[in-house]
Amino acid sequence: MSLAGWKGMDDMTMIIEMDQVQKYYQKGKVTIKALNDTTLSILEGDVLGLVGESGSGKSTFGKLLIGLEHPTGGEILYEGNPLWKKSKYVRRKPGELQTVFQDPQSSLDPRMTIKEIILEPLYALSKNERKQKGSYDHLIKLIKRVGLKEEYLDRYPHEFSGGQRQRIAIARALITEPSFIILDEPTSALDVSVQAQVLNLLKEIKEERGLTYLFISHNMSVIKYMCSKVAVLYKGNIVEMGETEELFNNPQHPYTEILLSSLPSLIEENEQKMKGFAETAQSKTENSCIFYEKCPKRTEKCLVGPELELRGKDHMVACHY
Amino acid sequence: PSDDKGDGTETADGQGGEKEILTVAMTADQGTLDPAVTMDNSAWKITYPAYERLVEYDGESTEVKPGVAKDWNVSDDGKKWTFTLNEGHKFSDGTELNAEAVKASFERTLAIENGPAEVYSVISEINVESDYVVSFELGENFPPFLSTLAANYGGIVNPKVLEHEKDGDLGQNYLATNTMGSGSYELTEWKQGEYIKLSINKEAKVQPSIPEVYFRIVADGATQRMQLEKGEIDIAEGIPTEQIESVKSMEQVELLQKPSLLVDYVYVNSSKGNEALKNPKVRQALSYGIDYESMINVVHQGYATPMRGPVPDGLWGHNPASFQYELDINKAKSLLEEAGAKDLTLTLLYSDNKTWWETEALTIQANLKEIGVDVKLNKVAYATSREMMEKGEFDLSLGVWSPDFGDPYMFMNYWYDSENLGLAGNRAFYQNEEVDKLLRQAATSNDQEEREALYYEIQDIVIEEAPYILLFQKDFVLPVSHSVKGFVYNPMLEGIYNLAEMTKQ
Amino acid sequence: MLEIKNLHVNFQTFRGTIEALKNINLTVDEKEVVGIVGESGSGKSITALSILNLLEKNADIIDGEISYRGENLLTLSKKEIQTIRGKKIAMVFQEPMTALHPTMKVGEQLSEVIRRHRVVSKKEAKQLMINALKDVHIHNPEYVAKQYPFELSGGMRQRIVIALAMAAPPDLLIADEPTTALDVTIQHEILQLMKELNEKKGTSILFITHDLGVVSEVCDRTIVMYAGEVIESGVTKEVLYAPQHPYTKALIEALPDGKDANEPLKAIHGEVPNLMERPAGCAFASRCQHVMEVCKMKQPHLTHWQNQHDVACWLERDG
Amino acid sequence: MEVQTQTEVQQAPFVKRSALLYKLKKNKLTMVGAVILGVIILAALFAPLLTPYNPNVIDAANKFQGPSWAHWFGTDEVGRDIFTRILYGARLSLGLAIVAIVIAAIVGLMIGTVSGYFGGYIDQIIMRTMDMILAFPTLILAMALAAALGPSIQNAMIAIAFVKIPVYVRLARSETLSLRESLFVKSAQTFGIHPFRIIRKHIMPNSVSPVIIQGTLDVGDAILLIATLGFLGLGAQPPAPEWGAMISIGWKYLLDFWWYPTFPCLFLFLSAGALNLMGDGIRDVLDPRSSR
Amino acid sequence: MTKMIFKRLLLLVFVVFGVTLITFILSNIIPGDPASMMAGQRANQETLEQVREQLGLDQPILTQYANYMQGLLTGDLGTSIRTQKPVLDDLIIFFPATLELAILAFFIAIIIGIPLGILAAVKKNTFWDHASRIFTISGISTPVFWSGLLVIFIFYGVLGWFPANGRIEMQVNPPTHVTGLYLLDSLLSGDWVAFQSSLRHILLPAIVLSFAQLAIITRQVRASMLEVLEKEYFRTAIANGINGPYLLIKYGLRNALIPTITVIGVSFGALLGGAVVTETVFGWPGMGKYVVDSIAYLDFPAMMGFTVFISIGYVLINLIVDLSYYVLNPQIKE
Ligand SMILES: Nc1ncnc2c1ncn2[C@@H]1O[C@H](COP(=O)(O)OP(=O)(O)OP(=O)(O)O)[C@@H](O)[C@H]1O
Ligand SMILES: Nc1ncnc2c1ncn2[C@@H]1O[C@H](COP(=O)(O)OP(=O)(O)OP(=O)(O)O)[C@@H](O)[C@H]1O
Ligand SMILES: [Mg+2]
Ligand SMILES: [Mg+2]
Ligand code: NI
Repeated sequence: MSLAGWKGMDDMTMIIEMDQVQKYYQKGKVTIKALNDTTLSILEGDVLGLVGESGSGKSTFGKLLIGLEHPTGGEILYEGNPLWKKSKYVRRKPGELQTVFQDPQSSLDPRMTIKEIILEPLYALSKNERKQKGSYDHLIKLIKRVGLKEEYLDRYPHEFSGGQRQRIAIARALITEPSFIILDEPTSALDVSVQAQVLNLLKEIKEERGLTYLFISHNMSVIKYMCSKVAVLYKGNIVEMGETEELFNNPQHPYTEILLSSLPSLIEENEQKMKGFAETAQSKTENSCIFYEKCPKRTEKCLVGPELELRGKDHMVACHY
Repeated sequence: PSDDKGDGTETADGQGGEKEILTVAMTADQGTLDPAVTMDNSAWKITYPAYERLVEYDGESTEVKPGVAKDWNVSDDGKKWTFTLNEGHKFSDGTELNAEAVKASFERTLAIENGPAEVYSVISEINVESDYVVSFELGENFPPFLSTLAANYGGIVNPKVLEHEKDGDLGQNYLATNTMGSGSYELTEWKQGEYIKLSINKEAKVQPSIPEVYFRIVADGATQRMQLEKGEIDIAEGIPTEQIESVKSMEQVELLQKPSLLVDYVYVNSSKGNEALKNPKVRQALSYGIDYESMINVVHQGYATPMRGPVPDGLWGHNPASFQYELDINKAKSLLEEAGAKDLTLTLLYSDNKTWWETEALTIQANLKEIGVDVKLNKVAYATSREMMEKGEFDLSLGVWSPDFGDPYMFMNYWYDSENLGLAGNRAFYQNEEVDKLLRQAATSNDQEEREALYYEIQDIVIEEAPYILLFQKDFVLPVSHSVKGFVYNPMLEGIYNLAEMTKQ
Repeated sequence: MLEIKNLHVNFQTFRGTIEALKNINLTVDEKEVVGIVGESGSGKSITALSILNLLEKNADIIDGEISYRGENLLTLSKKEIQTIRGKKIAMVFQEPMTALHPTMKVGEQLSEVIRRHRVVSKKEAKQLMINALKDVHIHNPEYVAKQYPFELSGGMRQRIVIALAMAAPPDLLIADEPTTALDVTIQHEILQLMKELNEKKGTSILFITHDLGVVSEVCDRTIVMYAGEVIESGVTKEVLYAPQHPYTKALIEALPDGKDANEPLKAIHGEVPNLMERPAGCAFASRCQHVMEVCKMKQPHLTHWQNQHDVACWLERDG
Repeated sequence: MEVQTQTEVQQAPFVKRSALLYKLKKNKLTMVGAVILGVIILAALFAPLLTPYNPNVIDAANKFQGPSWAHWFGTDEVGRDIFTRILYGARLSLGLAIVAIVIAAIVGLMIGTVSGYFGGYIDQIIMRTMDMILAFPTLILAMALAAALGPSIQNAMIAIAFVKIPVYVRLARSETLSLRESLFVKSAQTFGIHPFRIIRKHIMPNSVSPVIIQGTLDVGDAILLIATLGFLGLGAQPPAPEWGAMISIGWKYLLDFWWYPTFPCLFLFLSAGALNLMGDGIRDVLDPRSSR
Repeated sequence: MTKMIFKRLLLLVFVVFGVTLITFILSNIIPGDPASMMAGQRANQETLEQVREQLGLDQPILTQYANYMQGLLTGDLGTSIRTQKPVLDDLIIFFPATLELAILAFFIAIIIGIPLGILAAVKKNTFWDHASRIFTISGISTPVFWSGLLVIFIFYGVLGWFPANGRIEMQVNPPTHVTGLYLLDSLLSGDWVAFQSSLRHILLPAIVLSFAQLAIITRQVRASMLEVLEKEYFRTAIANGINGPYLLIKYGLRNALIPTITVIGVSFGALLGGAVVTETVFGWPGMGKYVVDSIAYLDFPAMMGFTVFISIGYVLINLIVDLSYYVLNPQIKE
């Protein structure tokens, strides 16, 4: 496989490079391939959107980057250095890489107040930095920006609504002023207004400080709005990736097409337009295309899986058609 | 099996009422039962009726009477003892008890080299004169020898014990949990931690009337009391004196009370302890400082007898005319002053080995405070206290003493001879050359009258010198059911039952 | 079928009393799908939880009535309400990870709930459980049934929570943001499933979401909540395409759909009022673009505007 | 965001602490427990004012007196006033036991969380060592300690704390094993927080509940242990008044002089109960969910 | 999992080795000379020397230890100084009695303690909660000698329902020896009389012994249950119509069990060696008394043998406890 298209821009530094990364879960005799031979890179300043079916390995992808799971195979480089050395995670400079977890409730310590929770990541930093970033003004400003209020600071997580907890998690990720943030469905629990607020905030910060995001979401409009590049995952495999514009306007993979068409939107009434999966499922074989089972366009040829290949500028697709 | 109807009183392990069974409650299980090994008085209650000895204590007295031996004589120099045996004594397996068996038994004891061997270390040779005549050659004159033969370790063991020998242990392992004697009873069942059962030895010369005797282990005194009241047990050994009052009120129970030879005393460390204690005046002052009367009341609810000299009442050699210290605070104070012992602080060592020691220690502390002596209590684990006694690391220490055989030697020579410093007996670390000389003289004479006179003389000296505070002779108190008859208490055989002569109604 | 009248819920905290719900009135009719939308923290989940009497311990229902088919749920005994839970009224919880028993296999959890509500043997329950998993588009249901929640992705857990709630199937399904973690294709399938349930089995659905797209897809009627109050309600089409309350309007404008990526989204400026000290007038007044004097003084009540469309706003409107 | 140098935000804000106090006060049962314990402690402190007797002076003439106006709880086998001895004994028994258990619980909590959190060799070594401590007969350990450190009350306390540690280690560890897998701990790890801070801030507060419960239950046991050690010469030497010793000497007299063991038992029960109430209360207060 | 069990069993050797070594050293620190205990009340210097030599106490301590370990490898625990019998024989006699008592006591404690704990949690701060608190606290804070004696007084002395002492009626033959546990053995051999008799004997001591454990179990279950009752998934279960015992046990107790099982494991081991007082009060022929006597006597071989037994017991029990963690919370990794 060639990465030519993605490596093309020499003038930009690569934050993440993944080469043939796999993550398998072994359970008894069954192996779950949560992530299969994934190769991609994230450039500094990119906002890479990760979309895909539920259970397709998006969160796993993020977990590998922050050291919560170690890869079964392959190599991940962070700014040119391997992230994993012999299944030991090499921590980057503290506070540089932050995450917003998909599951905000359980990622908040139930016995800490919101203030303690938000300030917690600072304890990985030097004392000086902690003083600066943990100053009261700074904190207040931050929580206001994510739409929280000062009086919430002394409350405990269980006293909040789902959306409020999500915002706490976001504030916590932002407090160290990281350069790379993994956002796992950061706005799924937010109402549109707060979502707008948070998305604006993320965008602003990115602009201000040239941040890089890995943005996991299933909301295509949000992806379209936020991301510069998009990768589509299906059952642990990247089936398509490219610049956002290009991908949205010219989806090549049948799964991407279905994804884009099933977007419920109240702007266009698009019920009828929606493209569906194949009427009948066909069980796939060892070598077949990963999407063979449900692909509306499958043919004989698809019984031998396609490779990810370059189609047009920076646009890669794994499909024979 | 008893009936299990659960209808109340009789369902509990009730065999107390039954005629054929005597049940004795004892507080602890036994260790080894091998007469050649055990030095533990409490084991004797099992072994004593299971074995016979050449001579036996006579009824309630500490003198001996013929046992297996029908008569005996001693050479003039006291070094050769010759015994003529009764015929017809048989071990439980039918083997005859003859001179060979006696020789084998004592030689076994000596070979095992344990505590009992030490008692018999004077024996240099044992000879079989004829089938029923056996003689002992002693290394030196040892008048109490006869007395030692009546003790438990004089029990004659079936020579067949060697059939049970393992790894050259001379059958020790087997005899630890079995009996092989010619006594009226033999051990037929031992449930560790629960009970020991004796049944009649069919071969025994004297056939007793109670077919089965159970020694049950009931550690808790209060439980024994309840069981006694319900008639579940016939004899309760473990009821502490504080609870005795309540037993008195039980109708079906008789309370035996006799002075025992168990002496309770305080060792005053006369050479290794506090400097001041080296002065006899200080020691006398301490003896004057104790309120003996109230001590007996507080510690034993009155079930004890004041002492008169170191040899207790009931043993020959006891001198009823001896001087006994009594509480005299002024005298004590002036003695202390004379000795120049001001602000004296002494440690009092004791352990939890005897339940009443705590009270005793507290009382002594309070008593001596009155005469201006500060007593620091030092309670330690029993094993530790033994080590400290051996090394003399104390000022005062509580202790009890009881004789193994019926001779004042047990008290006088052990307590006062400077050869026996430490655990061996002279626990006051008392050294007096004259006393040593007299003691040794008394120990080698075969003339009992002469010996008694010598012991009287020595007693006067040591009472004056006061290396021990002689507190009291504990009474032997035993609740026995009215249904049990014929029990005779011998002070030398405390805790041992003359089962062969006892009956039950 | 379900009627909430005048519901007030307070939370006692040591800082003071939080008035989380104030004067909530809403109805769900037989076979109806009602959507609740509103800002995060506006009391949507609290409303749902009060229906099943599952509020946190520090909550007080100080006033109001929740009647289900004529029975007031708030006065039922513990036993009586338990016969309603799951069987008559079921609920999909907002946060799927914490809503599942962490140390029990998901299949087991699901079969047990099925057995609670249908008279079936263990074996049948297992089959039903597999089918239910298939219904919510879990690939390889036999396998997933044997997994623990922590081994599943967020979306999978959420679908299991949905399957749990639909096990009975209930007469009324309260779905609290049931599709937040689902990708669009599966979301679509799940919504279809719910619609089917609604159409075939006549299950009414109270659908809590903030995704206006979803609302437009499935809901017959929509209720908009703000700061613990209902501020607008009506037929979905009307509410979404002809919103009357400034807050509803602002919500719709905040959507990123089709927005230019270079332009900031139109978030509503300002913040939700402190629920401990509610303002005297309209709760939205401080953020409203059309604020008037009266808004700050007096609270507007939900008043009928036109065919089933109610609004709580002082603004003049035609019709 | 621009950075301002400002005073750092306080980690344990005043509000939080006063909230705890508030909750403690609102928890009636805790207050009941605190009052009972407080009364016992005050009575112990002011014992000389409350009773005319000396706890150690014996009065043989008055032994085994039943409860009366002169002797509220009767007298013991050498005529000392039991009420007086209970009051004076509280200083020793209750004080020592509580301190020993607090030490054991804190040390156990620390070791257990560290062991559970790091796992691997550290865990194996620590846990096998704990197995060893557990397997020792307490008596041997106490006797040896007495010999090695010399007999004193402090050493008795150390001995008790020492033998009690493994329980807390195991308890804390068992909770830690689960907590270690929880997302909030994992997220703290991703921040790069130092493991000891994670243990201190996230693991400990969340695993402390069973430790507190066990601790409040252990105090009674510790009081009796002190007595056992006393008998072996380690710890308080007679005639120092001490509850455990009073009970274990007095129990033999239960049938005849019931008051002797019963009143010390009653006080043991009261203190254990009060501590337990407080323990439950503290557990409640530490749990942010139980806001009332 | 198997690998882990195997590893732990290997470590068992290490633990036993460590425990024996430390016991050995400690018991040598303790002042007191076993020879002086054995040689009789009034042993003189000479006899002491002799006995010391006999016991091998005159050798350097490390040699003594090496000898001991050598014996241990062949299953020889040495000969008790006090009882003069092989330690292994003694322990085999006393161990089953203690084990039986401990197991039954635990059974009782668990059967009563767990439901009581759940009840107290569910009915927090109500009459039931307070009643269970008073009951359990009085259980743990009344020393066994006090409660034991009282129980004997009432049930034996006054009512006469149960025997006061022993393991089985003296006239009843103990059941055929299989496990050494009378209750089990008599059931196995169908010996109804022996079963009844031993049940009547064991009941009182087991109940008294269970008091302390009962309190711990109840309080721990209550505390952990309170935590679980607040969890979201518990609420979900209720909302889904789960109720009754199934809810409380499968959803509640199961997740509240880890700390409870932990204390059970620790105290079960402690019980095996620590039931001394109960055994004394009820004249139960178990190991506790044997050990305390041995310690008082400085009977090294007996102390060591006991320690070996107990440490093996501890390691095995705690191994089971540790394994239960993985079952109770599958998320815990090895
Ligand atoms: N236990 C509690 N104690 C105190 N306040 C609480 C508690 N639970 C919820 N609240 C408050 O009640 C308000 C309403 O919460 P609710 O969960 O209903 O919001 P929601 O509309 O569901 O929001 P979201 O869309 O974010 O889930 C919030 O402001 C929240 O902070
Ligand atoms: N600890 C684990 N053990 C076994 N399988 C796991 C584990 N964690 C995740 N998986 C499996 O890995 C796959 C990918 O999970 P992941 O959480 O990455 O999905 P996702 O793309 O984030 O989905 P969603 O959008 O639903 O959150 C799933 O099939 C899941 O079952
Ligand atoms: Mg995910
Ligand atoms: Mg909500
Ligand atoms: Ni290529």
